[in-house]
Amino acid sequence: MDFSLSEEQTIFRDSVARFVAEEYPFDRRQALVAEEPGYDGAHWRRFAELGWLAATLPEDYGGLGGTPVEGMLLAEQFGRGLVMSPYLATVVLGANAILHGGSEDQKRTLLPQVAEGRLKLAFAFAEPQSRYDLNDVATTARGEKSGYRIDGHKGVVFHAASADRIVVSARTAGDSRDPDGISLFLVDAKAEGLEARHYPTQDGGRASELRFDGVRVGAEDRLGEPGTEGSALPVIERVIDHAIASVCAEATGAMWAVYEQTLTYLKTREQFGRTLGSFQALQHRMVDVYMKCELAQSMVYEVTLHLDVPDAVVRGRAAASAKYEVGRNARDVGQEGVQLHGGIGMTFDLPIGHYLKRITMINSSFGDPRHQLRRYQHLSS
Amino acid sequence: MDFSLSEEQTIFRDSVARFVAEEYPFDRRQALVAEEPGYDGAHWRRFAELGWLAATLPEDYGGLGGTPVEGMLLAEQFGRGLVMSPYLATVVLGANAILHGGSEDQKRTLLPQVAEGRLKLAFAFAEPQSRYDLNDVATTARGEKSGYRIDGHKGVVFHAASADRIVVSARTAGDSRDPDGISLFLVDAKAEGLEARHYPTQDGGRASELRFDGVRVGAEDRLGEPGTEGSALPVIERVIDHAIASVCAEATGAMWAVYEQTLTYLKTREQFGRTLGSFQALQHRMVDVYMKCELAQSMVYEVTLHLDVPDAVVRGRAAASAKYEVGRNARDVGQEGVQLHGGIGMTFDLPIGHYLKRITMINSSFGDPRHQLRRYQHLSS
Amino acid sequence: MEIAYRPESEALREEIRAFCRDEVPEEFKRAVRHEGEIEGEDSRRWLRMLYEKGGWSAPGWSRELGGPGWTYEQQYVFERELALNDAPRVPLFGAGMIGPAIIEFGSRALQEQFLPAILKGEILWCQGYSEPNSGSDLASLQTSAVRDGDHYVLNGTKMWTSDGHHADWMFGLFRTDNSGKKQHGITVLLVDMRTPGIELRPILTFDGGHETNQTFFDDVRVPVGNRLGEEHLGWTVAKYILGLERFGTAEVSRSQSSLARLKRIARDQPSSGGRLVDDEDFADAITEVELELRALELTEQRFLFGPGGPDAMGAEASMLKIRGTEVQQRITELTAEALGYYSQPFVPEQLAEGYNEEPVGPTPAGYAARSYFNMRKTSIYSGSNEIQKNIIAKAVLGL
Amino acid sequence: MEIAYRPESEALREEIRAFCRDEVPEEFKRAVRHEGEIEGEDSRRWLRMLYEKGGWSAPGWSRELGGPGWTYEQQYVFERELALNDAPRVPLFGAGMIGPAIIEFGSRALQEQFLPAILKGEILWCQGYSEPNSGSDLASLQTSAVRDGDHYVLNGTKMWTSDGHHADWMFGLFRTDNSGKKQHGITVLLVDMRTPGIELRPILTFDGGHETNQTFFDDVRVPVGNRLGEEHLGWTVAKYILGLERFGTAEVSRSQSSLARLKRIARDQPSSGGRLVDDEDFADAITEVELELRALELTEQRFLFGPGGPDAMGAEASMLKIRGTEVQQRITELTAEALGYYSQPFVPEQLAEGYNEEPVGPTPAGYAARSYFNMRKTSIYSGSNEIQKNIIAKAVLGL
Repeated sequence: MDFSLSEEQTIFRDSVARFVAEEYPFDRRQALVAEEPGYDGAHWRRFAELGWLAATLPEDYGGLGGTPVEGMLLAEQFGRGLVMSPYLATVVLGANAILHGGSEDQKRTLLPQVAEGRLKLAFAFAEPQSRYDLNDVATTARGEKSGYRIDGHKGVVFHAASADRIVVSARTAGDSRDPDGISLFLVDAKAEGLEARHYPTQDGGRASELRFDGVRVGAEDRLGEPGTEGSALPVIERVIDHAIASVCAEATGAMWAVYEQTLTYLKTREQFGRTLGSFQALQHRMVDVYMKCELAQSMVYEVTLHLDVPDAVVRGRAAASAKYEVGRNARDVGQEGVQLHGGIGMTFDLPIGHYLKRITMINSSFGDPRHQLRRYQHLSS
Repeated sequence: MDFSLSEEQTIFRDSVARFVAEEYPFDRRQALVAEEPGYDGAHWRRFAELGWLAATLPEDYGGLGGTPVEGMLLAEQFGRGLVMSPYLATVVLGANAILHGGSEDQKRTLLPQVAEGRLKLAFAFAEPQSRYDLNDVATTARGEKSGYRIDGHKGVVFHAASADRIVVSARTAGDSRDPDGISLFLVDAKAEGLEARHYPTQDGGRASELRFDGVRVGAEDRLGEPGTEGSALPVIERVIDHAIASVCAEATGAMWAVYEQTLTYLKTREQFGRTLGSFQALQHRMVDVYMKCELAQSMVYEVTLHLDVPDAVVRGRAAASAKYEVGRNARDVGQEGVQLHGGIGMTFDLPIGHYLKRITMINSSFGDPRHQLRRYQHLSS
Repeated sequence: MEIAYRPESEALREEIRAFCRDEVPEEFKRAVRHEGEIEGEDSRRWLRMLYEKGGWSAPGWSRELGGPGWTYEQQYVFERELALNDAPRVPLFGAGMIGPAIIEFGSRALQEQFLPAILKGEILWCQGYSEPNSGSDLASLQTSAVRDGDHYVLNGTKMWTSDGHHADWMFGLFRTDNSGKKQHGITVLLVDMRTPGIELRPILTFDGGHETNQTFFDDVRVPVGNRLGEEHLGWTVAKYILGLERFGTAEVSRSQSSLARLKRIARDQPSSGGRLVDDEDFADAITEVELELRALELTEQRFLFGPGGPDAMGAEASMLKIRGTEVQQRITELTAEALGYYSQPFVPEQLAEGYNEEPVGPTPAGYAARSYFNMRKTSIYSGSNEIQKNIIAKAVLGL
Repeated sequence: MEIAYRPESEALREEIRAFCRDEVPEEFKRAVRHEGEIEGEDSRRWLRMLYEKGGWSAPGWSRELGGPGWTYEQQYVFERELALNDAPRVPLFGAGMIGPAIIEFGSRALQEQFLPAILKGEILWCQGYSEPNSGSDLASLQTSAVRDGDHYVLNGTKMWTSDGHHADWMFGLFRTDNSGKKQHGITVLLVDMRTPGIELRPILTFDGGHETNQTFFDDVRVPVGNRLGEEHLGWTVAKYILGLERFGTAEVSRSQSSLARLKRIARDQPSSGGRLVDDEDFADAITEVELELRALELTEQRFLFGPGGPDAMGAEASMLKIRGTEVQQRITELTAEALGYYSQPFVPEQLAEGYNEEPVGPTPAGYAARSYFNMRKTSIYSGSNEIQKNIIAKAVLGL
């Protein structure tokens, strides 16, 4: 049992931290998210050059073969700096969908492009009626002579406006909540019949409503080897567990930032002739904040270190429990950060409220704490 | 809208408070509950003389015709003083079963005896498998030529050892969870075939397991006018709502006592050269205790002032919501009382832990907070 | 003991319901249903409407002053029925706060100048209390008013000037003497917001809204006649104003409306192939807050209509503020949660009338998360909940 | 990063499991399964058994000292597997606390007198720290030790002498000097509990149990040679002892066992015509505490086996104590709740072997509520959770 980072991992983490501190100060961040596309293209190229996009991809497909720990370190620092980018959409969601669901050929063709920063992706899996149920897919892909015709509505698709290609879940068989019969397709973002409504999200991110009206794709655009049609649900679940690990790490980074900024505020702000931090009631609440950060940190390890286990139930339990625990604690910490800052914590110009917004959006992504509690129970019974 | 007590009510409350302070100090209480029967027979006679047993009974049946408010005031003071007696079993449970379920003749015969302190009752409604479901009655009463034969097991029957007669729910028809088919019977405590196992409860109270093995009762021992056989569930629900009102008031009395005793302790106990009450973290927690007492107090009014409304759903919602809110807040207050006292709060010789025990036993009587939440939902849908 | 309203309150209740149904403009109700507020010209229009109903713009005022002369219970019913029927709030700063203070402390001239205008809703007010370095510790304020002949000259800056960008007048606390105890040397002045030297900088809240401002005073000249009460003794006036708020501190009826909307949303939202409201754990969360709210409602009623009536209420009001804001926050948080992914889009413009792009998600997507974020302010403003606990600890518990 | 145990720990784990299965007496396991503890002669017997396994009675001791020479991870696994397999705890006061202190601070004579006896489990110890007027503020203690030739003469009283009624020896803190700072002038003495002038008064806890005592000292003479460390500098020894507790502060594995029992009870208990465990809200409550416990377990592991190992852990240990006791309390509370009405009977004797009256309710009825009540002590003893928060605020947060 050993919970220390290796030297390489420490160096990697520190280099990400340096980027965030130097290239992504809060005012720059606010300027970027206020304009389209919500991030700096030059940053994205830097991510590629520094190997961050490749970090968690296998060497066979142009990656650097890192472990999930590297992904965790990256996301934690992104969380600390409230970094908004298509990283989650492209590398965590899109690339993992190809990696775990694609054919050998698809992987060899597409993943190196992701690693090099030449291909951006989005993952369209949720629908207006599906809430957090991954098996709830009403979008259909009907087989035609040379491919498929896709019809349906995908909701709140992260960073679809930046994506070159979109991985779309659609039903090739079964009823709308059937675990079987779901397939994944690669759809060109400019495909005919695909109508997009892009919008910003509460936290300065980007998402889209995508309506597919007879969008045509070829047979080769279905992810996976021949004969795997209709069996994509386990792939989707695996991809979403990767996303859960990533946003849990991100949320925990945000929590530590809230903790540090609030602690600094308490140590410097004076009221009634004393620093706020000298008031015992606030001290004890700040101790609760600290403890919640540590608990969340532990659960980030839980999901990260179980991400590659072969048993999907073990992985799913780790992911569900982490998302639940991190979500609850992050919410509390985000709220306390605002509260302990007092009025100034409510302002748009201070980062603290923006952490709460990001934390809240993370909680409502990939299954909220309630959903994860239920999922954990189902996987345990 | 007026939440003031009348002058008579104020006098009544003060006289109960005086009795508790003078006749039932904590060490006397501890001595009484340590021995059988767990209370002082002389006190019981005083209750009768002072008109407390008669207070809430109608004048037609030997009572003083008071409102539920009088019952509330009595129970609150009993809660403050941790008074253990057969009051709940006899007057709240037993007498209300007769009042709301009995025939005119039964009421005229029995209730005056209760009012005068000559008859003690118990109410045997719960069974090992029933948990808090009042409709879950497996005990059977089979009709025989001149009466009924009762067989079954009633669990945790309060103060059955003191009772002269026991009101027993038993099924004259239907399956064990059927709302219909339940009747109430008056059984002599010394009836043949009735085997009792008496024991103390955690809080110094008394209860019993009662096993009915072919206990014979006459047709006239079934509560109610002729032709009402099998329709006792609404009566049982009404009786239990009276019990809920009573124990909610009692719990709230206990909460205020915990509040006052803890506050006194914080104001006098010194650590680190200061009174505990000067530590802000403890001040804020004590404020939470105060607020919970006030919220519970309000919900005691809720159930009390709705106890006699004709609509059983309105009454039931008030009872369920009060039992839920009082239960949760009482638990918190009881636990905080012990915690804020520190080590001394753990001792048998201080009242504070005994309040927590009484509160806990109240919570597991007549449906715990979870059960009441569910019940409230069902009654609201 | 009587839990029901008196007949005259019941009668008023019917009257207000009818008013809300028939007379309150749809666009006002629409704003409220989106967990929003009306402001600026709409507030003036709303006050005028209320005034014309018989002085409803000043619900606590006697008939002699032009108010409706309601009992406390009727005032309670009035506030409550407006909220329950999606009508806007009655702006508090005028008839609820500075009006009574002018009646109590104002010169004849100030009374003649302001009281009729307040009653008719011709003036929108803002409050000049907090400063960048005096938040919870209000008495440490430093914006100065230096006497210069018939004027005070103001310099400094006020924070959290809510609705300052719509206000005609400010009532503010200014430092006229720094030599004594900090509560001494504070003076209340009524300041015309168009006076030269006043500058407002909007303070956006992190949800993206603009409700409050920072106000800068640069040699702002205020006539001495605009002083309310004695020079240096403004703390007395401030405390008087603070003690006025009796009804609605707990926001019970606003929360009841929000809760009803939450329930509707939970019925509309899909979940597990059914409806969200049928998920037992979400239903439990709703019921829990519903029961918390009921306990709070009764507690407010007990405090208001117990022995001694509303005037007997002291620091108990702090409890209503604490619990009331906790309940509000919980309801808005659950509302955002109910929407799942559709709490995420930031498209507030789709709530506006005449919006004709394709909407994103169901209607509440336009306000749910923003309202949750915005409501975080409630446990901070008007004396943070921590300060309220200090007050209770001292005044009720004697600690 | 590696979340799995090392091979030598896995091997030990198997060995301990087998030991628990095959060698730990059934009556010991029975007590643990009823959320109880063994005591007195049973503790001696248990220590002897552990000693004979190869020094397991002193799991932290090196081979040279006669201990098992385990790595930290193995010590962790040992504590854990005992708990998970219903074996009793290893009494802490001897080999875990005073033993190492004697090694660090004791004279050669004390080491020879006590270390082998501690290792073999021949001595049961109690602690003499708290006093009636020094609870959280331990350093304010006043029980005096006055030098008289070759002896100290003790007068005063100690509170919360846990297991004092079974103990052979006490290690206690006594006041030898009152002139300086309160941390100065404290001296550690080892006191034979049979010395004349010592009197014990049982302190019953409100659940009805007897675990602790008040100890009165009336001219109790203790040889100077029984002093541990320097005169007046006993605070250093006390802090050393406090820092020794590395494993099990959070009681994670004990809670895991209790949680497993709770789940079984919830499966056995009837509810709504089915089983309690199928009530979604009760199941949720169980799952919530299960996940809290998992987060706590991992946090303990991160603290113990992160950079620097267990020796790097400082005030973080306070967090483990706070959260650990909260989880324990929650589990026992839910266990009582699970029983419904059958949490009420007070019939502890029905747990005893050979009880042959008709039992009341299911077996856990004998202990569930008592265990809930008893567990309230955990957030109070060993430095209340409030004191632990003060420690974290100062040492970790720098407030």
